[in-house]
Amino acid sequence: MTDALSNEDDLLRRRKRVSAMFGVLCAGATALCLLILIGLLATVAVNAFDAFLPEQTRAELEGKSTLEGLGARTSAFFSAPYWQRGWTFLVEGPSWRPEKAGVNPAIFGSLWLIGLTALFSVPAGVGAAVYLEEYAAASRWKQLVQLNIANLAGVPSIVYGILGLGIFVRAVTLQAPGGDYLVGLSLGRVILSGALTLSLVVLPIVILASQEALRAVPRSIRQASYALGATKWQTTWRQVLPAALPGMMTGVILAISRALGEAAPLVAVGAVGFINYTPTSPYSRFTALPLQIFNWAADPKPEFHSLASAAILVLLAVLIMMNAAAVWVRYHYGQRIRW
Amino acid sequence: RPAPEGGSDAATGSKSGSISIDGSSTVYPVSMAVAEEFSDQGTDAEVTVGFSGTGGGMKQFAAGEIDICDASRGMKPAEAEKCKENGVEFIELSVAYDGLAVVVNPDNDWCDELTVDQLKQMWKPEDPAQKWSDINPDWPEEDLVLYGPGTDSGTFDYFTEEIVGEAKASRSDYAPSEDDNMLVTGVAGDKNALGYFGFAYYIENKDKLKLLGVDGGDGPVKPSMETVMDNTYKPLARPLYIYVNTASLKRPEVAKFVKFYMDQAAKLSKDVGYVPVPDDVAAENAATLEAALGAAPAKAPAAE
Amino acid sequence: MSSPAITNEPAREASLHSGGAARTRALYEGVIQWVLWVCAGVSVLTTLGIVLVLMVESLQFFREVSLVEFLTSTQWSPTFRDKHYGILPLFCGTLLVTGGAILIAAPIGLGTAIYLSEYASPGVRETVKPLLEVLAGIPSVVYGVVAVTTISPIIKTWFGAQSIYNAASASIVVGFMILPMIVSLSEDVLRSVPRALREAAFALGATKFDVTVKVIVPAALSGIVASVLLAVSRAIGETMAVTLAAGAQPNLTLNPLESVQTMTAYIVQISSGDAPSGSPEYKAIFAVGMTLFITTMTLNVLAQWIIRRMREQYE
Amino acid sequence: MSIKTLPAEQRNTGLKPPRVAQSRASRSADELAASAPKISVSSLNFYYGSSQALYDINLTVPEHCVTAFIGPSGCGKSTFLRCMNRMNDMIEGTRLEGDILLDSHDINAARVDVVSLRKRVGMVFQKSNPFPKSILENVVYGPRVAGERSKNRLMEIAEQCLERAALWHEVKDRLNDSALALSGGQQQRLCIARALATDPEVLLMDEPASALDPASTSRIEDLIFELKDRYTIVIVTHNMQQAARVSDQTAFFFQGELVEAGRTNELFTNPSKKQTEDYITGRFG
Amino acid sequence: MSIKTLPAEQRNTGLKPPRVAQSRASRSADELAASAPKISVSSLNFYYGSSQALYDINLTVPEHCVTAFIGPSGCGKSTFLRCMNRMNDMIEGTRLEGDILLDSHDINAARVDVVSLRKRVGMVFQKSNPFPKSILENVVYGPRVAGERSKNRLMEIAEQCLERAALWHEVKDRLNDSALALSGGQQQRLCIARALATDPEVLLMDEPASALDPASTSRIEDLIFELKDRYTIVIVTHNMQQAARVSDQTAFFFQGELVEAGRTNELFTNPSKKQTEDYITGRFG
Ligand SMILES: Nc1ncnc2c1ncn2[C@@H]1O[C@H](COP(=O)(O)OP(=O)(O)OP(=O)(O)O)[C@@H](O)[C@H]1O
Ligand SMILES: Nc1ncnc2c1ncn2[C@@H]1O[C@H](COP(=O)(O)OP(=O)(O)OP(=O)(O)O)[C@@H](O)[C@H]1O
Ligand SMILES: [Mg+2]
Ligand SMILES: [Mg+2]
Ligand SMILES: O=P([O-])([O-])[O-]
Repeated sequence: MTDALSNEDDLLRRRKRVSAMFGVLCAGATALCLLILIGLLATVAVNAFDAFLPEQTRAELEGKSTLEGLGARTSAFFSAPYWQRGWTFLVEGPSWRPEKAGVNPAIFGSLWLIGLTALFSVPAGVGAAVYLEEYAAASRWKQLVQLNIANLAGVPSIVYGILGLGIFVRAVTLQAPGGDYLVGLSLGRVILSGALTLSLVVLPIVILASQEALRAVPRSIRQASYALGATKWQTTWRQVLPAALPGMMTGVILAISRALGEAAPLVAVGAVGFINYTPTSPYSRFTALPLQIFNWAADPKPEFHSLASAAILVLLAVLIMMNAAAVWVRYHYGQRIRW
Repeated sequence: RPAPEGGSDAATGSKSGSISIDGSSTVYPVSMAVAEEFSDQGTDAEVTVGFSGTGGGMKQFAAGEIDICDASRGMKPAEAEKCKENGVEFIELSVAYDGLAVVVNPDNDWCDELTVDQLKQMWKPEDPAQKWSDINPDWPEEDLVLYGPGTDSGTFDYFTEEIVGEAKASRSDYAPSEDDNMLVTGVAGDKNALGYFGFAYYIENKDKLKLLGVDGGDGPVKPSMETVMDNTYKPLARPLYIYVNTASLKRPEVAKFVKFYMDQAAKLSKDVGYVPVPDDVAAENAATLEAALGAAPAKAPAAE
Repeated sequence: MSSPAITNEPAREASLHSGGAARTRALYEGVIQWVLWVCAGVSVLTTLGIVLVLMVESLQFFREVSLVEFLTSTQWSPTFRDKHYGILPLFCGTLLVTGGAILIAAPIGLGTAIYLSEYASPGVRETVKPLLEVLAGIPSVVYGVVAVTTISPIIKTWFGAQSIYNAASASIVVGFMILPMIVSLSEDVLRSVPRALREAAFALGATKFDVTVKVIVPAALSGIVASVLLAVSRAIGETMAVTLAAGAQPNLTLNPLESVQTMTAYIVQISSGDAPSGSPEYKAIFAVGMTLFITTMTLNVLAQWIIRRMREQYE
Repeated sequence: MSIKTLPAEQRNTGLKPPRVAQSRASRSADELAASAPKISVSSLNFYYGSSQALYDINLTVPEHCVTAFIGPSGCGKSTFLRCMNRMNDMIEGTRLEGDILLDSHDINAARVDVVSLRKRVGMVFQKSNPFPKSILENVVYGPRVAGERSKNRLMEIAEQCLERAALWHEVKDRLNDSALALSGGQQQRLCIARALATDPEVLLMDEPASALDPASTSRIEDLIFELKDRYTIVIVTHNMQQAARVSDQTAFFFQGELVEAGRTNELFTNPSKKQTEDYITGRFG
Repeated sequence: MSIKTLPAEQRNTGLKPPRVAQSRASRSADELAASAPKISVSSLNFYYGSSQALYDINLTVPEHCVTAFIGPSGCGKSTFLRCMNRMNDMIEGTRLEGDILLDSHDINAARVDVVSLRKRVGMVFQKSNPFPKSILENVVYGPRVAGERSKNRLMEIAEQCLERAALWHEVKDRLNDSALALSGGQQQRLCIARALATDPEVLLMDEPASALDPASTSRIEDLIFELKDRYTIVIVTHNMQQAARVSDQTAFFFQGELVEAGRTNELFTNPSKKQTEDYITGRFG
């Protein structure tokens, strides 16, 4: 028998090499992901940097290479005008003058949208997932619903936009034998319509992620609860849902991210580009950050391209703040449960 | 059936103290600039400007959901029909011209101008030129790499109409993009490339592109504010329009806004990179508007 | 020994099914079940709505264009004068972009998920995962621009792509975009595999590779497949990045270096473009949408069948 | 090895003489016969999918008695136990034939409320399955879902039940720690405490002492004795001495069949079936 | 209740007289002393986060002997066992001080490869943990990851190990069924078979017979006896008779401390510490 723990046969050495290589590959994949992220963020940040440069610095930079301009940029960065412009960017509305344009209505529009979207889609999504995983008996019907949901995830968001236009913004008249029926909410081109439409877009993500999280809860936990005289709902509410919470949070995070970055369906349900007031209720007309970004990015003027990058940073900041809460929940609960 | 759509009309479009504009993304910058200046004048009206495309805007306009529709082309008969069906009456005002620039890579040292016919050879659907040398034997025998806007844009329609002679008649083996900045990137990155897009995109990327003169029969002319305005840059300058619902026009804030639009259009369209309409067109606009405003109050009861 | 736990109990229910308490409880549970059922019903209603919208309009489309042409013609040019309505080029475009994106994102995403769940320390995991989720929130126009300005030139010089718009660069950026979906969801399911299973495998002298590949991943398979499916769906549904990166030229090709148009890109192009509603090219978006819907449905049926066959349920 | 011959009894009586002397009396034959049947099972067949796990079981579980199930591993004890509170409902593809009456009500009838049933018929599982929550949360879960709100009352219940399950002094300082950080035996006792807290009429215990040391085992056995005046208890055990010590009635299962059931004393001293005899004397397999 | 006084020994010897007569000889004191130390532990302290679970443990596990760990529930037996193949590495926040030498190599040294270590030091867990795969897959998992490809060889190993774990005849017709559809005791035996299949030098068994009926228990004990000529075995058990029957050396743990370790015969007949005596005679707690 072998005497030293490090003395090993060839096969074992090979297996360990495979394992080590596998670890390196996985770590490499992670590094690659991070690299992509950093690359993207850096690109955006660098582009955004020029957004707030004062007129005169801009003029100075004309025709200089990046390196030459570094000094001027740095000094501009540490001067008050740069930050004043940064502030006006946050509190002003859109403008055709790049030095004046801001994202205030877009920020509020987006906040309203994702707030309401989360409000609609999370309970509905988790509810549907609970129904499918805990309540519905295995049946054709369940299979059908399941298939349905997986399918919905693949429907392009613009189609939801068309649907939202039909049933939330307007209403469709259905001709039936007993008379004509008006199907839809006729809400008009308002935030609420947008949020409802986005809710439909992200619902499959919430449902599917929640289902997986529920499935991962060991059956013995449910058995233990039932055996203690808990009802189905008590078992679900007190044991299964808390245990599945971290996984569900992932779904919620991804859903919010998606809702925040989505533009196409919003255009369809009537989001606008310019709005001269800050939306104050779900019944306001609205614009949203991604729309602003798209529009600026497509503008001929390069100054607007920097503004688009700055708006992306704002969007990411909003996203990160929204995610922080969810991440905290996931971390907090994820820590405690190690089956 | 218009009934439900009319219902939403009440919810948004006709709300007192609000003006809603939607439609062409090409006209959007002008309308937005006007709206912004208008707001800065101190008004309570809530103004919104969207950019869901000329087609999308027309759909809403015909349904009476918006007050003003931006358009990068004239209204189509089918759309006019829809308006009529829904009892939407309107006036058409042309607010600016968009010169289409034909550009090549700055490294292209053989080509400085093209005739309409040569352009047609390049872009026609049947048997188009494949090499630069197919156009002019003196030019290099290099692939002709073409860039153009998305095939569902007003620019595409206009270009094909003027160059090939029929809207949407175009070769299809070119690289289309929905974002004109991408076209700039494309032409700027390929020596053998040629592309066309809005003049404003050329202005902002002068150093990366080479502008070609177009010979519409009276010798080659390069697009510029002047050549477009005095109508010497032919035929690639297209008019941009706004359509105003006459029923909306009876609302004071809309009337005020449209008047303001006409006053400011010249200055602001220039600022955002388009060309102001010539004086005679401006006068025509004024007359149309005047007539509509005069008629509006009388028409009002009928429209409701 | 008297027990307070017992003496304070209310009178026991006489039989198993009578008694007010049980009835109230059953009612309460019933209401909850009903509410949950409604939640699940929302998705069904949505589908119904979508199918209805797509059906009604595509029926009109097919009144003008024959189904045979739609399915067999190799040209898609509704926005040109010479109109052809062959879905194949768009279908191929979607296939190319989505397939490529998955080929890129699935291995990288899974590798990352495995690294985070099996190798990384909790600190690393809890930092990296939310960071990567930021990728999901970057609006797709950014990806589109990056594709055209950064990735395309590389592909052009290395692989000799003709156009700066090509399916490959679209695949790559869409791949990046769906990474967080695969990483986050897979990592969750990997980590919820009970520790006892890991211990069992390690105690048998398995290497981390053996444990991961032969125990953890199979046990988490259904969740992993679900995450990949969700990512595929996102890739299929993604539009803006694709329109910018792949161009908007419907080519019947499986060469990733060529420019293509996807089904969704066409839908966006038309629905935010110039075409007046009622024109055949406008109605075509519904036929395309229908095709897309049927395609994803087929894919999903297939995937569910696979999951059912391969699933390992712990406990 | 002297320990080998140290009889189990001796150890136990040595432990707590007074208690044992008072309560360690199993029911007499008369008492057993007089006991009302709490659960009666007739012609029970049970299937996992296509494979049958129980064959035509007929058994009466008398009230206020301890019934022990013994038999070789895999013979169907757990399966049978799980039938009695319909836990097998949760396993897909199972099928049950025959009747199980609790206080003469069929528990498998359509309109039976399983929640009430399981409240009345508690269970301790073979593999301990604590919730991934704190120790305290685990114990008070039953009362809590039954509607108990008062913090004091819950604490009281927790202390009492943990005390009875012989776990209190080990965990009293760490009630808020995760139950998953307990040792195997501690988890098992926690699960017993948790079941006690719901105060069921019938308590099904699947090898409640399998992971326990003799002292804890003995405490659990004492508990069973203590409880049987008020509860009806069914216990699965592999330890025949334990069956002999705690139960009034013993049922011997073999390959899915109930070979023999009867008063514990009789079954052990005078089994009527050859199989039983072989099993209890170890001349088996 | 006559059974109560039926000594466990008697049952067992009754079962398979020839085998027992041959092999059921525990090592003599001399033999034990002569055995090379397979594992030596010195000054071991172990912490779960801030709470210490093991205090200054010093113990030698002699080669080709069976060492039994006994002690009340929660005293640290499993924790100690898990230290010996570094299973505790997997629990976050644990910390170990002191040395554990396997064949005089420190297993906690930086360059030690845990895979090789665990291959050499196999383990059967307290709570059975079969993979959610088929029975066959479970058993052959170890050999398979170790590189064994041949189907025949794997089948052979599976049969042999299942046979030894006394499970073969129960599962031979359903080798491709899920291991999770086995009864509790069957799962436990499956886990034993699975551990045997990797053919380790040291086998750590945490209550391998807790869910087993006497017959299976006895088969497992036979197995342990049979194995000890080739392996070194450490077994945690709550059953003192079992410890006495199978082990050569016994270690008694109490509240995280190793109170006493020594030749099994001696420890049981003549414990040197009061605590040990109290525990083994049941005068404890
Ligand atoms: N993961 C853990 N985290 C924190 N404390 C733990 C953990 N596992 C065990 N403990 C504690 O460490 C002590 C020793 O536990 P261990 O599992 O070693 O006991 P044991 O002797 O095996 O008991 P048993 O016979 O009940 O299995 C116990 O007090 C237990 O509560
Ligand atoms: N979920 C299941 N699916 C299919 N067969 C099962 C399932 N659970 C148990 N069985 C089988 O049914 C039979 C009876 O199992 P059961 O768990 O009732 O045994 P048991 O008497 O409790 O044994 P043990 O003492 O080992 O726990 C066994 O052959 C077992 O393999
Ligand atoms: Mg069992
Ligand atoms: Mg233990
Ligand atoms: O948005 P357009 O209609 O001008 O292309």
